Amino acid sequence: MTRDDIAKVLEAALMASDRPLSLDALRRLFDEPAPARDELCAALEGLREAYAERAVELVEVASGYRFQVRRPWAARVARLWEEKPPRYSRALLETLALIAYRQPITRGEIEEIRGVAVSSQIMRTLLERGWVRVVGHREVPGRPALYATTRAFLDHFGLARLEELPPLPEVKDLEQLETRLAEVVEPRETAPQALEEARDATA
Amino acid sequence: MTRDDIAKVLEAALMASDRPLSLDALRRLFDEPAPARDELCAALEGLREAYAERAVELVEVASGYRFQVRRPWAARVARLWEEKPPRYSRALLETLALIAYRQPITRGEIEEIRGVAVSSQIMRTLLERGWVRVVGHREVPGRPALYATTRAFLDHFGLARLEELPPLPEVKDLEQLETRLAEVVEPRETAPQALEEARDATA
Amino acid sequence: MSEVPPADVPKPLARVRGEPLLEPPQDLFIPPDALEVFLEAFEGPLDLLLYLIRRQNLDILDIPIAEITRQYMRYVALMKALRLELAAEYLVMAAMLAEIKSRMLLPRPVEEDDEEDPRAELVRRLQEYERIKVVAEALGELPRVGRELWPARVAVPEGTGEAPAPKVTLQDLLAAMAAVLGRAELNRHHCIQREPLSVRARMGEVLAALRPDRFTEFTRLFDPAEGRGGVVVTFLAILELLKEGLIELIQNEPFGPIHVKKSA
Repeated sequence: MTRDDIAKVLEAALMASDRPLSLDALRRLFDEPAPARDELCAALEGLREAYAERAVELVEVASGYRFQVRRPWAARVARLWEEKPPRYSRALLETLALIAYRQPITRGEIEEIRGVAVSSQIMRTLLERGWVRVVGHREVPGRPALYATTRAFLDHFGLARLEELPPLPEVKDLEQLETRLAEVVEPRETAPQALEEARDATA
Repeated sequence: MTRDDIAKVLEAALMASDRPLSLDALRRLFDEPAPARDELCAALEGLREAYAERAVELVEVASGYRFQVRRPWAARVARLWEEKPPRYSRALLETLALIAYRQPITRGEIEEIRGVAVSSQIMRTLLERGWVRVVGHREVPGRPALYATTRAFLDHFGLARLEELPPLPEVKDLEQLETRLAEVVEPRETAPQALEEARDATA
Repeated sequence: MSEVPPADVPKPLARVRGEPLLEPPQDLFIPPDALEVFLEAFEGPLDLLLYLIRRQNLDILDIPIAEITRQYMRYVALMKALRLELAAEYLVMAAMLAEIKSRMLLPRPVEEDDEEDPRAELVRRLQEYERIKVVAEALGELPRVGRELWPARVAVPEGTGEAPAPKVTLQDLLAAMAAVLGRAELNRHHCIQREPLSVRARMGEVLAALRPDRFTEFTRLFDPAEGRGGVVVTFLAILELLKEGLIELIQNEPFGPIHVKKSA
């Protein structure tokens, strides 16, 4: 890989990433043997110079490198948000709600309940926002990650613990149906018995 | 504001925005009197050239302009994220293709051409992604919804207009059809045999 | 498909585009255990038909209906034998093929040109479907945001006008959850497609538990121990029975208990 190719890979990744990238993260973009750290640093230095005349600049922040808008133009860019404040999609809010109320839950289970595929982008946004984390894996084929909400999630909503989440509204929720059925058919033998007889009859 | 300042504002905004920006949206970044459209277009053209040697490029998609990573470097960038978004199912792609190429179209019409039912999950996924929307209703009994694709659909695939979609294969001349069919020699078989098979099939 | 044409003067089985076809196609056998996977690869009867045609390098315009029908029927029979859940569309197509085939056996009056070749409609549908199939594949190959397309997302320095993080209130969260649950309610029958419980079998069970001369309390038909899926299947079975007029439901007062009996 030429020096210029290395610089191009770094440039592309730093442009596309929505968080700063550390040298280690940048190294992982390459096949082994990855460029040495000082090669990467030299490439980054080259990029910094290449963008000297542009409206964006390459800077180093605490957690790594990132491109950012140069200060004189930043205030102008802020008009974008004034005009259209960023909002979360319905899909994201519903995914977050399911994680909050049904945690721990896998992505597959969320998709099953919602009846729609959950995009990777949504999971990424929730993880990056720090509201959701992986707490384990379900021991089924594929070992899907189990998601739960975080401390930061509770803080954002001013809650001390999960139990303080508001109770679900009056939905004809199937679980309610199940509990209610369990109450109605309290004498335990009745319902199963009826079905058991039925099963015998059709067997 | 100098010509170069205009270009810098556009560059900064397009780099920072999380969605493509239309000419109108770009104009609103400036105080009145905002630059004329052709001034903006000239500035955009200048930006495109300025980035000719960079790993990102300025492109026009359906809802406006955006900077994106040039294709040769895109595969590398994908390594930043652990999981690759899955390919879409054939059922979803065929449904999407019918809506894109035959819009506006009802769900019933899609089912007729595909020869199978379209799952609600697919329609929901397409609607939720914002790739498809209801543009009206066919004035027949039941008033079924008419679906069409959106700009977001074109944006997602990096296209500026519907005409950039892969072309539909040409229809073979249907007038030829009858003659061609007449030429095909059916293997000889006896009538009783054929009728038997027909009976089996419909049983 | 093991018959061998006589060695001396092979008699063509058929003519394809004027060329004699001497041997039956060799690629029609599929091991039964592969069939399930194989069927999932098809998007429906038109797709299966196209596959059968393409495997033999035939043109859609040149379909030998008799042969294709025979092959198609073989798949349908296999699917039935393996008790795969056979979509109704496959049977509809089987009936259509059978009809075309039988119509082609009838002698056609030479002068009367107004009656269309029975194959024409099928060929038209196959062709239309194939075109869509081709562009759908092409669509699947297009670069996509998040796979091959990466829009630039450059930061804005702190304190100068960075994008505010979207705000979410508890109300938003609650409303979202209510919406999910409300919809999940509507979509129940989609979820249970994956359940091992069959509505048909449950219909039989429910019916057997009921009598024509006595009312049974509705709730007794449910077994909460079966969980969500079981409750839903039973509920669907009851609705289905009701639709078919096999049972009657009675509720004497609003919110009162519901009773069920078998129709007399």
